[in-house]
Amino acid sequence: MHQLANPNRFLRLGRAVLPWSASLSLVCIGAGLYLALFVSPPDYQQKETVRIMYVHVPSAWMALFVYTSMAISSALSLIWKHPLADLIAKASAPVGVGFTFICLATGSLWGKPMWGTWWVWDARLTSVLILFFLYLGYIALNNAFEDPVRGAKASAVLALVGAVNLPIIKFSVDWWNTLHQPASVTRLDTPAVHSSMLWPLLLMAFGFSLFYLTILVLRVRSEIAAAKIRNIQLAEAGG
Amino acid sequence: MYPPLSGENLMCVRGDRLVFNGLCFSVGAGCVLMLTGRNGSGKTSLLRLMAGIMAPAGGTLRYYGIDCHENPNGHRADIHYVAHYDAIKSALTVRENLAFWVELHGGGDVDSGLDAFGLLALAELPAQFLSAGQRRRLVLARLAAIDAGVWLLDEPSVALDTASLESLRNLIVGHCADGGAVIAATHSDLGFTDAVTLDVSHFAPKGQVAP
Amino acid sequence: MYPPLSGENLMCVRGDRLVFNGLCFSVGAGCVLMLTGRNGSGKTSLLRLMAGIMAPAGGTLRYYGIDCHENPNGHRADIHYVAHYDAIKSALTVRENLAFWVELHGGGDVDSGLDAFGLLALAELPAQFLSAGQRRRLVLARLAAIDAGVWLLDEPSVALDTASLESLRNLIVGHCADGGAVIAATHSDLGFTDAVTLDVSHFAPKGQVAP
Amino acid sequence: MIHVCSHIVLRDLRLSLRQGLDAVIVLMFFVITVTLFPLGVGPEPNLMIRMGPGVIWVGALLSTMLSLDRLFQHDYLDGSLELMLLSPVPVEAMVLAKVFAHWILTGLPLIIVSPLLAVLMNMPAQGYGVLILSMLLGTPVSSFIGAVGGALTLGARRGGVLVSLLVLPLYIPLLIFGVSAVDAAIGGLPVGTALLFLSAMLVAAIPLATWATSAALRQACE
Amino acid sequence: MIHVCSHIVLRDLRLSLRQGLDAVIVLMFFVITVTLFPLGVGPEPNLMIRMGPGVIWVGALLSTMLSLDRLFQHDYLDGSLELMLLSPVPVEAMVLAKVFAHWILTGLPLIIVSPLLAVLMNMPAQGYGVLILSMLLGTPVSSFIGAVGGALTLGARRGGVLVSLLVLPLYIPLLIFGVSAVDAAIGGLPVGTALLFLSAMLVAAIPLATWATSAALRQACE
Ligand code: HEM
Ligand SMILES: Nc1ncnc2c1ncn2[C@@H]1O[C@H](COP(=O)(O)OP(=O)(O)OP(=O)(O)O)[C@@H](O)[C@H]1O
Ligand SMILES: Nc1ncnc2c1ncn2[C@@H]1O[C@H](COP(=O)(O)OP(=O)(O)OP(=O)(O)O)[C@@H](O)[C@H]1O
Ligand SMILES: [Mg+2]
Ligand SMILES: [Mg+2]
Repeated sequence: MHQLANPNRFLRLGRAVLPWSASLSLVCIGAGLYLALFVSPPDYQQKETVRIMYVHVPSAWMALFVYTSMAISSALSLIWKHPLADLIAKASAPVGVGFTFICLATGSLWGKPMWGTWWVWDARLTSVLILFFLYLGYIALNNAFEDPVRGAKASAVLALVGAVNLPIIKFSVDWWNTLHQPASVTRLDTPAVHSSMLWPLLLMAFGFSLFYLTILVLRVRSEIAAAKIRNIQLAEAGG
Repeated sequence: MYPPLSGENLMCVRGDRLVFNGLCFSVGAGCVLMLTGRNGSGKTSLLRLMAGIMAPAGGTLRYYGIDCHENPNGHRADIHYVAHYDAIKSALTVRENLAFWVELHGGGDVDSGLDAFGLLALAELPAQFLSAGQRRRLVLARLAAIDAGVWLLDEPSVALDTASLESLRNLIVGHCADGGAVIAATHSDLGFTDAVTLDVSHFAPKGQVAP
Repeated sequence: MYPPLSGENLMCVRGDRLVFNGLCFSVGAGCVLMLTGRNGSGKTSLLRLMAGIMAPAGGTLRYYGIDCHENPNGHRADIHYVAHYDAIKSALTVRENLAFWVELHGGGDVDSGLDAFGLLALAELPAQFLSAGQRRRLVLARLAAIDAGVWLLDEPSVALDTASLESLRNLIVGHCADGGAVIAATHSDLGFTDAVTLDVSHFAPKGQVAP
Repeated sequence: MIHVCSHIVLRDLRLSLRQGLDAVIVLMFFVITVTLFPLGVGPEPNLMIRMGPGVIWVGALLSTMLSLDRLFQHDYLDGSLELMLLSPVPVEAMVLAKVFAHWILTGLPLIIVSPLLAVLMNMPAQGYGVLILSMLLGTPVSSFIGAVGGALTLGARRGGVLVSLLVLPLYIPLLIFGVSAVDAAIGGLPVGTALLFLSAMLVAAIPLATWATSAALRQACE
Repeated sequence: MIHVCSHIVLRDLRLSLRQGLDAVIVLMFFVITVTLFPLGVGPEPNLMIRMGPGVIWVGALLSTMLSLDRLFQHDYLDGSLELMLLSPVPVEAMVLAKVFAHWILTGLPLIIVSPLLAVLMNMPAQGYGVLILSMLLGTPVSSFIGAVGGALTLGARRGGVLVSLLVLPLYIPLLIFGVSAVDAAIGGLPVGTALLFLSAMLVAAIPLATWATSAALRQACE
């Protein structure tokens, strides 16, 4: 029980945040999709297929973002043994897998018309695939121990090791000459995308982030509940 | 003058359940402390805390008055932990098995270790051919071969025949005479009439059904 | 009227060394036979012979007068062998662990087995969380859950606290009262004053260095 | 008898389901090894088509092999196996039950995902049916052969690698016929003979492997 | 310190030599997996040349992976690991020693036989030097990465397969650069960059993997 002291504070916070994040994310994603599919102009060379971008790119960003937050909270849990950090990292993983998968799927859907093939083994694509495997490995390792505490610790180390992959994904397009196109929005200087394309993109990205937040709150909540139940059971089981 | 090992209201959590709480103890130089208590009361857990394998969930463990949390190494280097398991490599001979641990602790006397439990005759036998008690004796031989101040023994007498039990007893007596400290968890008494006993069961959290 | 289990000058060879030779024994219904002897004298080996796990290098083992070599199955089906090791799956709960063996022996009473060693409280706990003694109790629970005529116990009392030791003793007494036979190898006496004891060391080959 | 066997099967299934994403992990190994090859060899589509069936079959056999320790090793180490042999249940029945459980946990999932990998290897459409069929025949054989290897290497140190050493050569015929069947299907040739050989191997493996495994288990617990 | 480490290395070497030609078994696994491919894919010479480097590298990585249980698993199960952590020797030193021993027992033999397999795959002469060089750089990395995986999965269910799941993705870069180096050499292109990347990975792996492994080992013995 003593471990659950400050998760309780989280629960209170979560209860306050949840309705807002949930509704807002729906609104953003809805608006973003609308702008993306009906308002924004088709690309002069990519034609309508460019609309895939509005799902592909934000999910790609999320794939990276979620892993980053997962790695950070893993570090926190290892250094300060903060029980909440474990739960957050654990709760993030499935979301990350989801976004990574969407990124891969939309990417290869896009690749068919653009590159004439579903899949090419270039640096960007491969590194994202590795990210996908890393997420899966994290989840597998986290569930591989009877003792949940050990699972959390072990997978935290894995998350940190895997963080090496993030810069590779991000800069693969610059380091190697790949089919995949380099960053045009997330550049340090001004974005090289017209605002009519930029807005839906950002809306989607924002909506996805809020979605992530929502799922996070929900899952951490259920994790805490599960921990409570486990404690009660063990206490009943006695010495 | 601080005791070699002492603990102030130690708390132990295994998995995520509380095993014992508020446990205090102190073992002076030349003393034997017997840990008793029903199965699952936390003797092994306590020994693992003392060995510094697990960190206590609460309370402090002191080695000659210094908090072990502050310098884990000083305290580790001076400890022998004899566990339920025997870290024996069946591919190596009896001597090689012991010799490795001696090397790892930076020196010691292999032969006297083997001799202390009458293993010299078996020294060149691959450890896989040892019987339960012979294995146990090989584990205990570390005590005689490598000198450390604090001995943590988890049911050391298991599978020992009367002769070996006698030599173990002598070893402990000798160690105490040299000002060492011994903490042994056991169900069958080892026959140290003057030893202090600590019943771990007393520190079980309140209102827990006995298993 | 034949004894449940008897052997005529049994010989045992482990690896390539002779462990014992010309060993004769006989356990009548309702009797307890204690195997003693120094480490490595061959108690475990003898029990494994009796269980039919190893074939004797010489001599014959008889189950109710019939040579076990002729019908191994009849004799196997009626035996409990409690070894040094515990065949416990840490992923399964305590109850599931016991239940599996019950099923395998075609029936028995799981609950009474757990109850006999006060494990009902732990029944739903994954076995991995058990302490050394709790594991041992789970192994012994088989004796109470599944009924077999002949019990072969290899140091059954290891790691048991006094309470569990008492229940083991009662179990054995009850078993003997029902006309069962018990053969136990042990170093610490289980307190059966009327039990026959057999010192395996006597049958060690002549002129062998004591290990 | 059947009743008891079902209990052994259930226990193995439960054990591995308890053990988290057990079957899933083998699957992932399958997927990863197969994806390794395009990475290694370089992904020209036509080259991939040529390699596809071979790589998928090799991956399947390797992952079956990796999962063999689940069969007897654990039960041997913690002594369960010895007690099972002491139980009234005949060894052969036990072996059949355990191999069956192993196949459910390994072979079946492999069969289910192999079409996806075939897509990844952009295999022509006419190949799929035969691929699945050949694996339906082949994976049980690989489980049986694996059982023999696993039982023989009990108690041997380095079991894991030794098993693969014993088992892989025996897998070669499986590989050859499995692949040739799929290749034939892709090439529009008759697939009958190859599948026939696979079925023959299955029929032969069941009694032979059961006997050999039982014998090996008895020895291991001497 | 060095002295003690040498003792750990010696012990591991002795253990595996006692345990029946341990290294040899891994080696044979390597050879068999590599030879499986011509069987699976069908041995057209030009196809083989294309596949050669990739298959050899994949085989090497798979056999390294299979041999990982030797690293910590046994010591963990029999409690040696715990006692080692209790000993005055710092964990990091122990990890380095054990990884080094593992490389001597696995990486080195692989490097030695790989030219033979290259012949089998009729690789052009100019490839050999770079193949060996790339493996000299790559195999230690794979041992280090493997150490992390092995340590993390101590006490986990299905350790064996789980390790591969964790380790193989991290092997992918190794594979890509290793193969591209050899391919470049065969094609007569400059091999500098690929080898540079491999060396960079080695430099990065040593501290990172040592830290991660030590942390994981400490956790395992909590
Ligand atoms: C499965 C295949 C693909 C994967 C795994 C993938 C992965 C990624 C990733 C990880 C990002 C984020 C990069 C960053 O944050 O800087 C990204 C961005 C992007 N991808 Fe893809 N991609 C794939 C296919 C494609 C295809 C076929 C196209 C179109 C030709 C494409 C166009 C883009 C664009 C325009 C961006 C935004 C770059 C920026 O502005 O930052 N991607 N992709
Ligand atoms: N696998 C083996 N190969 C060769 N010799 C063995 C093997 N196992 C045991 N031995 C030898 O057989 C002898 C008898 O072993 P056993 O385990 O039966 O002794 P024990 O009476 O049970 O001893 P303990 O009281 O220590 O359990 C021992 O001296 C041992 O060295
Ligand atoms: N890995 C674990 N996870 C959770 N709980 C555990 C774990 N190991 C042990 N326990 C619990 O901790 C308690 C103490 O275990 P411990 O082994 O210290 O008891 P013990 O006093 O040594 O018992 P015994 O006399 O049987 O050896 C037991 O009730 C056990 O259920
Ligand atoms: Mg204990
Ligand atoms: Mg014995």
